[in-house]
Amino acid sequence: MSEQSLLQIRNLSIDFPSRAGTVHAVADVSWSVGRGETLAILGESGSGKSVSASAVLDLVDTPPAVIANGEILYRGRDLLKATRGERRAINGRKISMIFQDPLAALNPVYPVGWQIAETLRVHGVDKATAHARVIDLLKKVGIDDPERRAKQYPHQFSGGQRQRIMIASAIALEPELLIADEPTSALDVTVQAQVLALLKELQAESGMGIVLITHDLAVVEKVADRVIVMQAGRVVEAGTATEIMNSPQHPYTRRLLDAMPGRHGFATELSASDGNVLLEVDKVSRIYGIEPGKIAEAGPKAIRAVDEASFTLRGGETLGIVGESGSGKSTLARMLLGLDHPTAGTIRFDGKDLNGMSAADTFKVRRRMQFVFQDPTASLNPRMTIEQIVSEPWAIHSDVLPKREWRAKAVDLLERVGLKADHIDRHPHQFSGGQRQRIAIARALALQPEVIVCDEAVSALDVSIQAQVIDLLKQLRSDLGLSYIFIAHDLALVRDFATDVIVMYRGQIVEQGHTQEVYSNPKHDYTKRLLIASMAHIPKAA
Amino acid sequence: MHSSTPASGITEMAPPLIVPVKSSGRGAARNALWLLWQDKSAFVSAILLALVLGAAIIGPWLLADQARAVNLMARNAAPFSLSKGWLFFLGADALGRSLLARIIVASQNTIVIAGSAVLLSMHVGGVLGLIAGYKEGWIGAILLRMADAIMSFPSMLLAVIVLFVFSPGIENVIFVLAVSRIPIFLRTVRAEVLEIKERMFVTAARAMGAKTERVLFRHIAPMVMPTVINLAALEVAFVMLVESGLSFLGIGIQPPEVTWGLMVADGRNYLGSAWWLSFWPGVAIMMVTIALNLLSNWLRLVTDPVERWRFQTVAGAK
Amino acid sequence: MGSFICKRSFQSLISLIVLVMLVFFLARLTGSPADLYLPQDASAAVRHDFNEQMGFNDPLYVQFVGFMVGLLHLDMGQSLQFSRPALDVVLQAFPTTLMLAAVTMPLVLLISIVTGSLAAYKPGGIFDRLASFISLLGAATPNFWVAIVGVLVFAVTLRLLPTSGTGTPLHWVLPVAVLTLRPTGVLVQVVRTSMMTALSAAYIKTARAKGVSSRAIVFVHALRNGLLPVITVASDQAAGIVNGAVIVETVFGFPGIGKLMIDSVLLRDFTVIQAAVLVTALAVFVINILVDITYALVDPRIRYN
Amino acid sequence: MKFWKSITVALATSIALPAGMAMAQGKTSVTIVLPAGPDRLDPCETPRSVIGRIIKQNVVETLAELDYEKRTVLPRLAESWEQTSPTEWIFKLKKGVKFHDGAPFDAKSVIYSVERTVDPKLTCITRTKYFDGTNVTATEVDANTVKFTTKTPVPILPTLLAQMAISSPNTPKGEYTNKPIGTGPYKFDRWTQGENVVLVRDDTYWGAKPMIDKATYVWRSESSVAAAMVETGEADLAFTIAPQDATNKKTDKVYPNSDSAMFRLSVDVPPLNDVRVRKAINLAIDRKAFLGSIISDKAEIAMQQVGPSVLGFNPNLKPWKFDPEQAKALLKQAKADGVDVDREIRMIGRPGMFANSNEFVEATAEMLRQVGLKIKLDNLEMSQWLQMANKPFAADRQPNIFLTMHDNNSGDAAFTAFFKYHTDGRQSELHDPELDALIVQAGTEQGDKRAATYQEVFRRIYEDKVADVPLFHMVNYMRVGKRLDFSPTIANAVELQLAKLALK
Repeated sequence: MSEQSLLQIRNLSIDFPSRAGTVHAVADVSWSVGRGETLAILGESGSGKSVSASAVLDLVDTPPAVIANGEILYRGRDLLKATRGERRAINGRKISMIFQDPLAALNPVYPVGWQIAETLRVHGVDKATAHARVIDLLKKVGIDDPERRAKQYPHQFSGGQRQRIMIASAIALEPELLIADEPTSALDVTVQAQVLALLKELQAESGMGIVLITHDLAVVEKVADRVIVMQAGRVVEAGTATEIMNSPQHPYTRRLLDAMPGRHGFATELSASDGNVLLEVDKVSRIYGIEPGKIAEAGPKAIRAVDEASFTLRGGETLGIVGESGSGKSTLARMLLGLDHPTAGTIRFDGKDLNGMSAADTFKVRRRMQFVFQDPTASLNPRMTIEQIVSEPWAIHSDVLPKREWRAKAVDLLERVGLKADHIDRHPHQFSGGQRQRIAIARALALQPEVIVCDEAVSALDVSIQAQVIDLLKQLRSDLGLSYIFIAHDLALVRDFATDVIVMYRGQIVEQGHTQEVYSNPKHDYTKRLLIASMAHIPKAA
Repeated sequence: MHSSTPASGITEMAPPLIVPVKSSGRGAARNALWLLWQDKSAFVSAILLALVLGAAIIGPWLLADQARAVNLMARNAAPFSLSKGWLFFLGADALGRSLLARIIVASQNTIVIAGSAVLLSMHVGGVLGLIAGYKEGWIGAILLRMADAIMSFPSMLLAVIVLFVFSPGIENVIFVLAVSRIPIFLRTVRAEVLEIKERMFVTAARAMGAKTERVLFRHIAPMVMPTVINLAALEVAFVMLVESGLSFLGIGIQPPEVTWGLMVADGRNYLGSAWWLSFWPGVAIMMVTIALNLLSNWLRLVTDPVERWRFQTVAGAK
Repeated sequence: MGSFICKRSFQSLISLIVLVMLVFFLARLTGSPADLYLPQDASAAVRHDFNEQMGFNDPLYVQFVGFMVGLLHLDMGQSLQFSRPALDVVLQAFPTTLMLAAVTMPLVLLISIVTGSLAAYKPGGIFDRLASFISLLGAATPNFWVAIVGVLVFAVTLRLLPTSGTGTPLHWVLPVAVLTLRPTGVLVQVVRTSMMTALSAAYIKTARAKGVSSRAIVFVHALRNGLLPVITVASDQAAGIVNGAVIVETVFGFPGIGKLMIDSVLLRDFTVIQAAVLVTALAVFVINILVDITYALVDPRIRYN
Repeated sequence: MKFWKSITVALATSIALPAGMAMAQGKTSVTIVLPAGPDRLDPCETPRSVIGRIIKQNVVETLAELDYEKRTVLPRLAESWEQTSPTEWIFKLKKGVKFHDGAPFDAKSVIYSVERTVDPKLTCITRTKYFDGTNVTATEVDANTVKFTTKTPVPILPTLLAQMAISSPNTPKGEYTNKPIGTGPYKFDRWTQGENVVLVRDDTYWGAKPMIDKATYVWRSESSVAAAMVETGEADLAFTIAPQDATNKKTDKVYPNSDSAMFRLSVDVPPLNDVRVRKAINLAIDRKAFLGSIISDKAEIAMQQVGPSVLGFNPNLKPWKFDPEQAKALLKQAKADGVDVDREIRMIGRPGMFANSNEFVEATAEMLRQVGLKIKLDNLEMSQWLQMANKPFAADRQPNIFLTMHDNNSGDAAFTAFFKYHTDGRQSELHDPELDALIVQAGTEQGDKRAATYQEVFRRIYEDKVADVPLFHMVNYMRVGKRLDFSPTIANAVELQLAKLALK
């Protein structure tokens, strides 16, 4: 194998020295990839999976990092011994890379065509040829009207299109190896499938090797030939994709597999309809560009973010709202949180219309309905300590708890969500993503609410962490009798958590019902598509 | 508008999470000192500023008489000579007064003027900028147009007019300098707020029912602070120089009050014959400026919990 | 774009009117010009006649209405000191100031962008430290100090440059150098900070993965992204110069608008003050609009919003 | 990118251009640096030095001309004159003189100039300063003879007429002109606002042909820059430079500028109403120490408000000694008599009144503090200073020590005594009927009697009243370039006759 391998990493170690001691981001890691082969590097945030791959393209900054040991052999030649210029000549031409978040990874101020052409131009292709090639490439990755769209800017494309553009740029010079760092994590499930299919197709055409870095087992299952599993900078398991998926050896791999959403039964332990109606959403619409109350004037150009959505939430219920980007689920969430107001329709909480309420009443309702947002990094103020963050609800609703009790109560809450008391003086960045989300949940619990709205609360987390957080939410549900509105783009996620499900598509609710009914008997086309895209990888065995 | 929040997807490349610096044995002050020690240039800056501050507080009390004692015999005495006593080590001015004593005594007015003018414009401009950024409607528009109007009013002219209408006392100089610098803070803060207010934690605070004041001052203001502090550090220099420029035009602080700016401006008449008259106060202005900026850079890192780790990494590969 | 300019122009017009009113009343608060234009031993009758002739005996509102009516006809009144139309006086001085700004600002931008970017490329490196130090020195040096020392060194001692005045391009070297100093010092800091942010963005990694050279990464990829805050600060600096480089004009005998304005206040030449503020304010508004347009050119996300 | 390209090109061209500095004056042309530029160039404003030193006697001439050294009036455009009655004067004019525009110089043109100058539509300084209240009229006797009539006797009419420039009858009446047309040896060529004024020699001049054929006037307010310009050869003459810039004995020449500095005291406001306090102030100021340090060593200690070149100057007054001990003793005495010597006194200065005047007031304030007076120093800007200088004085004003500078370049004490010391004088703090009578009397006298009476006026003010604190008769430094052969005199306070410049 080593004979035909394109790229071979041997005993690579990368350290980050710090005052608190050296962190071994990558420790004695070896892997290789050959032509036409797809190697998946599986691991969670901080496992070092990206660092080793970034080192191939000289993207690891030294300092602060130190490449302590090892070799990176490209066609037998050690890249670590090559000059900067030699490595630049390989980057983009022989080995190229695509990244997780295509919006961030594309330069916002240059047209996408220019950016694709740049790859060609830096490696000596003349301008005219490059332009023609850009159009071909855009066509190839499935962008319509490439002549026109080449002149557009990244923000004018959807997430999936952007990743296609990234791919076009990466394959522009038909590299022998493509390193894809979480290429689909930021995309909707249906789009994920398309992008992965595109990569496979391109590989089949050109025979390039692919190194796929991912935390998502589903992705591994779909495209990988071989897999290495990394944990804390080390390779803990290696084998073919089938081997790993079906008979994982290392406990960590097993845990990962076990944490995959949708592997457990439906959330049937709770019967849905016994509670009283807490929240009633009645024909709520949000149309941008017109005045509230003048819905009749909405012309064809008006953007109907939410179109006549109706549903109810009862005490103890967990309502999953599923849909992809642009389906209107986030707008709906914003309206529930009072950050946006319906153009038409009413939202009633405990029988009272949220819209017609006095400021004081709205303020009171807020106490009973809390939320957890998608990105815990962003939703916690980085400059506040955990104590300040968890106590903030009491600071805002000043009559709930006297100030001297805040700290003790905050410690209680932290312990309740599985954190330690001595975490209280730290800042958010000192925690992992999962821990941060626990902090956000602790904050949501501070006012002892009845409803918690979770807006993509686990989407940004690694799979195993997702499972832990959902377990926590379940625990709290049974302990405190909470109701949830759980917004997600992945049907698999809500399957074993939500009692009821709403599927949204282009602003409308296309399907709604008890979870089990919707999953076993989807009626709307879109629901079916969504189910296929997100559930297909669930091993039959489960 | 044009936010360019760094992608969250590259967290893995960030330095690994580190145990917090804080340990119960070390007090907050000691901790701050320790962090200061980690940045040698900031440390030196802090010592220098402390010295200047000390001079500003006790200098006039200690040396007021020496700074005023006219001795026409020692007029423009050259520096680096101890024959007239240590006070004349930096030389003497056109009236034979000790430059060293005058620089020390002048530090009080200089710091009071520059400090209050910058603090004033920083606070007023900062708060208005917060409002202008957060409330984009007509309030924001009016604030911006007001800033435009002040900005397009030539600041020297404004200063001259105001100082003619009122007398060029210290308070009025401060007022004039502060007013003309408000737009800078307003615009800078506004631009930052436009970005920060879209962040999730602001949304979170609003969803919790936080009132506008709380969102602005508890959540947004601390985020803007580093930029404002850095700007303020540069503005201190600017204000000292404008103040000097006013003296150049003869409308700044009036003797017997003295500032570094006034000393530089007065000394310019002797640049050909006695360079030290305006050189030393000029050096004082430069040193304070550089020290403030180095310190503000340090402060920016140290007050940012996310950046504080930089002081914990081992420099280089020792 | 057209409607945007219209909207901005309208807003600017309002600011302009407010400004002009402000100047009118503020200027008159500084006292009467009669004493300045008459000999100290002039008799009361002479002084009365003077005020009568110049209209200073009229109530303030009458003077103001007269001023506004004149303004509509683009008549800013006669200058007291020059006995010529105030607007003529101002328009004669303004081109020099504009030229100063037009020569200085590109230079400032060029130096500070290159220096700031290179400093940001390796923060903490020797170049960065040196650039920071020198730029801060530049930002903290009194203008007139450099100006006079510049004359003494380059004109008197070295005889390389003329001391002052206008005429040949060489006459512009010292004034422009002096004028460049402070804005450059400030701008290097701004460029450095904003370039550091830009250089840590994800798309920089993409470019590196493509094999783009370091120079192109800094000056093509990062620079355009890091430019917005730079433009904001640079426009403030430009406005400062357009508003009159008083000190440089004074030292070098440059017949610009800054010195004219200060002299006019000293001589209570209200009409010239009014005309000068109006003209510079117009120029500053034009700069502001140009800045907004530049934003849109630099950042397509603004363009398409 | 194009933008950068064009900038680079522009820069490259400007550097590549030959070093064509302004040294390229022709052999017989000069460049003169003034401290300030003119605001207008009207012939009726020549008594103002910013205008006079450019055009007076160069472009426009006067009927008579002052000879400062001999304290007499010489004819210039007039051939001779005689006083035919107390209110009537006959002036004979030079024949064959032409204005630069070709108009003949004759009685009509003189009458026109007089009418234009005293026209109330213009606030010409010649009228407001010298002819206000005289009601002077000119009538033609014949083509070359003019009769001047005044309302009241004006014994010094020739002195006054030495201030009135005669300009071409084509100069518009009732409005200012910036294109002076006269009979002088130089024609006005052009004025570029903010930059320069250029005069060229008029080869048809009636008098002797001057050496210099072209003069360019520029202005720099920074003394060091003005001095540097002469040093580098960019200019030939810097009109005024600060004492500290006058470092080159070969080129830097001193001349009295007819300015006299003094502190006026508010003699009605306690404690300055006590003569002992006023004496103490005079004794406490070490005038000598300033000479050669802040003030030029060529300046003279003053005992009165007019200089030696003025008719009425009293040479017999003795300077005050510097005696702080005696000053303290006087203050102690006054205090014992219940005078509130501890009251805060405002010392009022004006930035740039003369070179280093800021330092001067600072140092003086310090000297007064040394003898125990409470001095608060205020530097006021021109307009505010004038408000304090002129009557009416504020009723509730603080006692003040007010720095003033008086220039009497007309050669006669009349312009000083009334204005500064008569009860009705606009800047007078005094109201002494005897002194008033004496001043009025002196004004009507002529010759030696006039001089003697004015001398008595100044003696009384100085010795009896101790009304103020005379300081110095000031001097200016002029830097004269190596090419020029010229020594300035007191006449150069208000004019600079190009014809008197000679090339080496």
